Amino acid sequence: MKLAATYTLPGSRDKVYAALTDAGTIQKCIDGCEKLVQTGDGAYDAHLKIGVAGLKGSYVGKVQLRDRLPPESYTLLIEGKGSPGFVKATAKMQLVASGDSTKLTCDAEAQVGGLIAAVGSRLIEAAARKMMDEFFRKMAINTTGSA
Amino acid sequence: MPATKTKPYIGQPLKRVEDPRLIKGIASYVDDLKMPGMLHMAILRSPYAHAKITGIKTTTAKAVPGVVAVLTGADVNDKCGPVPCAAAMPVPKVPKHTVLAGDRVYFVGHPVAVVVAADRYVLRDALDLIEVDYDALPAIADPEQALAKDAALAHPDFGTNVAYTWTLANGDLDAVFKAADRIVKQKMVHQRVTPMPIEPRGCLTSYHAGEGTMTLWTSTQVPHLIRTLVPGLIGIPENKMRVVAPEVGGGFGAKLQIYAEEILCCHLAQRLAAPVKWIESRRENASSTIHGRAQVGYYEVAVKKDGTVLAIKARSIADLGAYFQLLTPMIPTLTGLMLAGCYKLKAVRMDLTGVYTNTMATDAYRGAGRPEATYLVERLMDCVADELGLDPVKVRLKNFPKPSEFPFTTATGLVYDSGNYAGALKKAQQLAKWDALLKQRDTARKAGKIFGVGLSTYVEICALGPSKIMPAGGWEWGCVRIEISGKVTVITGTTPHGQGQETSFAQLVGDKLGVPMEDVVVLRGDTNVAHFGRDTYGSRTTVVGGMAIVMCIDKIIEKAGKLAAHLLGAKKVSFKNGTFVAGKKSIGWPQLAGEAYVAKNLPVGLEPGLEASAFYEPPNCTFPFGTHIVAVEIDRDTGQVKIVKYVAVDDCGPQINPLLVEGQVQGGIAHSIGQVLFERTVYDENGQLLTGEFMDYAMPRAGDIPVYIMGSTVTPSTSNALGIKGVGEAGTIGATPAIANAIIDALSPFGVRHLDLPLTPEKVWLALQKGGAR
Amino acid sequence: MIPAAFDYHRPGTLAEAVRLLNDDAKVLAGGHSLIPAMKLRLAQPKVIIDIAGIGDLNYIRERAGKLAIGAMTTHFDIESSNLLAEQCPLMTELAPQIGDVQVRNKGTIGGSLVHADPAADWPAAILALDAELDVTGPSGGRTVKAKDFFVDMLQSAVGPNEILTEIRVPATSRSVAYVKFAQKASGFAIAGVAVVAGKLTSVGVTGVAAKAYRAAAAEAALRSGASFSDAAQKAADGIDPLTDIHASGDFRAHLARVNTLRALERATARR
Amino acid sequence: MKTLVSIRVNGTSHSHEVEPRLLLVDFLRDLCNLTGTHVGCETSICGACTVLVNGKAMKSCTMFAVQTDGADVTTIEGLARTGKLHPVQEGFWECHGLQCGYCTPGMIMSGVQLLARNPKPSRDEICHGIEGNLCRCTGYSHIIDAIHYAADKEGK
Repeated sequence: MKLAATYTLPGSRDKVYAALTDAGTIQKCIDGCEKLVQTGDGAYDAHLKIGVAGLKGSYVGKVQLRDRLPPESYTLLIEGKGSPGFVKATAKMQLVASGDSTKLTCDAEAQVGGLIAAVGSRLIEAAARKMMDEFFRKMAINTTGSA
Repeated sequence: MPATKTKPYIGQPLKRVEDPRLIKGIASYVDDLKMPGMLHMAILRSPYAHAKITGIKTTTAKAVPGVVAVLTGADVNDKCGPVPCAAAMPVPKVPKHTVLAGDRVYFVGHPVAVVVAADRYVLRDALDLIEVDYDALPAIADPEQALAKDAALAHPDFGTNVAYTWTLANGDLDAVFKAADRIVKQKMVHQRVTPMPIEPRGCLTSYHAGEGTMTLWTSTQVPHLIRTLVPGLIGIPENKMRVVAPEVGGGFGAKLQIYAEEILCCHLAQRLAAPVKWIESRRENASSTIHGRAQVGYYEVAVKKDGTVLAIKARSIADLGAYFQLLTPMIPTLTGLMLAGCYKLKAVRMDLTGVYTNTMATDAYRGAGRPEATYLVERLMDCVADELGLDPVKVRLKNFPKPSEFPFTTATGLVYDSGNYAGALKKAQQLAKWDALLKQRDTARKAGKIFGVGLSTYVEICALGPSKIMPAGGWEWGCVRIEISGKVTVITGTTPHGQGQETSFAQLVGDKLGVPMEDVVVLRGDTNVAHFGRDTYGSRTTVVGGMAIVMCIDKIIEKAGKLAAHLLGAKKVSFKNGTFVAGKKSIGWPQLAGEAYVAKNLPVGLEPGLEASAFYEPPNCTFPFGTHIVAVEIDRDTGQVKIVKYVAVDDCGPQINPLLVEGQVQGGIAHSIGQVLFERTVYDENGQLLTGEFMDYAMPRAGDIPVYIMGSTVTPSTSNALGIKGVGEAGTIGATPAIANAIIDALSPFGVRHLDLPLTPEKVWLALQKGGAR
Repeated sequence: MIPAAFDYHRPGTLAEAVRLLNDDAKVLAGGHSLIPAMKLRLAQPKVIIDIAGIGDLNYIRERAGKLAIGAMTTHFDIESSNLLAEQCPLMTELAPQIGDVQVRNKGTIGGSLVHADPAADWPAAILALDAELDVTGPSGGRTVKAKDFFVDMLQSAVGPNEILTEIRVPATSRSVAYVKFAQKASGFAIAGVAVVAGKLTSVGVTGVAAKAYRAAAAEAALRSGASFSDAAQKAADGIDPLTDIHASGDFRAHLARVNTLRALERATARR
Repeated sequence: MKTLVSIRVNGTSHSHEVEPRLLLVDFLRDLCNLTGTHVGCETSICGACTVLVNGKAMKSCTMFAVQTDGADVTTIEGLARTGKLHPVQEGFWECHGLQCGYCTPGMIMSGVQLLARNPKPSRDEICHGIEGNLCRCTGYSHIIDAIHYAADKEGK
């Protein structure tokens, strides 16, 4: 499953980049991120309770930031597994300054397995898109605050 | 004395003997069985198509109150298994099919750990508490892509996804192709489908430590094959193993198997000293019970301008899955065997490549390789007619062997026993009111409707089969006993599970022995009762099982004749309608049985008792055939197909019970309707199974079924004394190409010559769009 | 398939039910959306509030020119309601197209609506009819308009501590229709279109997008005098259609257009 | 936390302390020992688990036993209680409406429901009436015949 989207976040490229790669901010912006613990340079262990509406699953996973070229680009790797299955996603982020804001292009490729793949195929893409939109909506609120 | 019967049973559409218990809900399927102290088993399965297992933590699961055991591959794989494959095929590298995964998983649904508990609800909770760490590996799910140079490897150790190559070549193909006026080519995909019996699999095992005996009740078509193969896999002598197939809720080949769970369940009963039951969930059934079809083929036919078909060349790729089940690598070779269809060809060639993918194994699903053959041949016949501008009916008629040419040796080397293909075709045309149907098509098209007519003329191979062509014996065993009371007990080594042989065998025995059917009981499915057997698959039961019973009856009548002659004081007796007659004196079964068992007045040298058993070795397979004609109308805007006419004429020789024959054919057609219109097993590019529940795997419902016009012709087989041929798979074999051909005919005005199954509304709609429909 | 354990309550009154609700609790109506999710363990509520014991949630009655339907009314009760057949025939046309007999005998309109499955049938009609939905929570009741009810995929306007109690639909003429293209395996809608034809024709579409919607562009076209077929062409305008193994987004959008035209034609033929 | 559930099944009262998550089908099969009701798909699609709850056909795999506390449930075993087959059962026997028999109890219960509401169904109405039941053996044609047979028989 491929997901591509462009978001405009208020604030300079440096500010946005910093927010996007800050563990505390990431945790705040992921709905249902119960725990995010740094385990190394750009590596985190995460506890997530995510899903759609009443259908939420608990996942334990890893978040990694790779190929970091501040403030231009980075790659976000997310791996999570839980009883409903597993999620593995790679997202390439490109940041371009655009006036007072920063235009961010996200090219993600996600693989979903197990029960959620088997019974949720119809909903997964829409759910993933929704989560992504929600993440950047919250991120925008954050970068506004820090601009 | 029971009333003498006057009317023969054979040939009558009698209602079934087995039905009362089923319609009252008092039959016993495996999940209905309970034993004191019984434990339940559940399997944790891989969510990954391909991954390395880096750790399994079972402590939390083990700590759940009520959990008896949590075991992994390391605990059991050296104690039982592996899962056997009986196909006699040279395959260079075969993965060892351990009952639980070792350090790797190779398909979604691969068993990883097993939990045992007394309570099913507790068991399910514990399953969630096993923690497995996986490192995902690249997976391959598409058989054609599996052959690409840079493809991910299903089994990286093998260095290739190719499991084997196999070639069948007869006749001088190159010369025939050179001499042809035209070569008609078509690629076809036979999509992967899931058998989906409504009863999932399940088993119950009990080990008697004192006797050292193991009993396995399992929802299977093949208790005898299991008893042959499983004892060695669990360390029990063959003669201390009993396998029982209780009531079985549908098989369709999915239960012509020996599965890891059956082996594991036996092992656990012994290990835990308690009866253990396992019942498969539907999701497990979708992911970890065999799938069917899954071939991709590039086909070529060499033809003359007049429609004479000279030769067929096939290059096929068969998707075998990650492991071999009982017959996995052999099934696609059956496609090769039937490549000549019902036509006189000069040459055939099939180059088959079996490939491994990170998917569940494919194996024998209703028809097992033959529906693929009939589909490709019958689609090709339509392609030939299309390219040459000929009538598809005439093309077929031109290439049939005549009835006088039977036994007919095909280009693939099979010897067809008997046939009158043109006869069945003509009868189907009459029933379909062929000319009027074509006129209806013209009228409909003029009115702007999308309407098509199609047919298939099929032949199939049944009554498998002579032992020389079977992996482990193709004979069948039977036993008939006249009890001391005169009642008749029949034991068959076949294992019918819905086909109705408790009835048809009683009809056969009733007629042959001249006893009322009500006095006949047919036993099946228990290896302690039916000591030998090769079970039920390949439309073999009535033919080979029935012939074994006929042999028993002949033996009993011969013996009883001697006793009757002795008792009547005659030199010779004649036998008719259950009575032995010498002059004016006669004697019937109850008296004879009494004398035979009381044994005070037997002729010198005659053994007491009235029982006979027999092994029947079929000299050849049988080759039933027929013609199906279908008309469809397609909704222009939605691509929805509606079957508006369905005519089936099947020739399975003389019919013992026409009602049961009709049921088999209709059931088979329904599987075809599913396969043509919507059924498909979908793995995504990462090997995730997307059709894991009935919510996503579409099967026909009542509203999808047309009103059938059914007919038959009767061309007796020359392979057996009854002349019968078998009918369990005929519907599925004949129907798929007929329905597909009708749809392609409907789409032909839009430039469509072929579409791969299933012909879903979206696919049909897209084809219409491409063809310029508004 | 066995659900995870939960505590069970069967309150006798609405107030008690509301009091029992919290983030870990789920309301059980007919159970035909919730129980499958629980059996798959996609939903693992710790508490189940069975509202079948609340006596006054199962009714269909005429009130103030509208038809009031209790949230616990089953699909079958709606299907077989003479009152609805006469006064709001879209409801009785749609109901028998839901699931199957057994599902309709147990499943409720309220449960289906709150679950807000993007492929459920009722949302199309509820939107097309501009229904009003009464919701009760700890701070009392409120009325939600249909257009505000479907918030997102699987998410309705009913909060975690609220209960849907009543659905009110207007009386309409006979010029209504529901045309559905069903997912073959599950029977859910791939494209279900409900039309209430009149001076201001309304079109509700379900199954196509992440949530059911009013085909605003098509409705606007009709208002400005476009032909049915031209208006129907706009039935999926501005919509991001779902894609799955059963239908691509393009096909879903196409079917939305086809079924809009069919529903418009069928509805107006009944004038 | 267990709850006392009392259900009248085929005229006999069955009371058991059960977990609220116990499915009705498991109550019937495991606690009442009525194994004629089958489990086929577990997701409310196949209808093998169909029983009548207060006269209405429902899928017992998608109900908790607690939901039917106090209800009257009829299973396949309860149809021929007097020893005489129900006309729908008779129809299935006469018309070869079953093969493996696994879907049959559910299918029969749906047939009973259908005829209770519509004594003279057309072919289309029969198909609509059993659309919640899957059969993989018969291809449905004989099942449709069986329900027609029962309708004719009941009509007489």
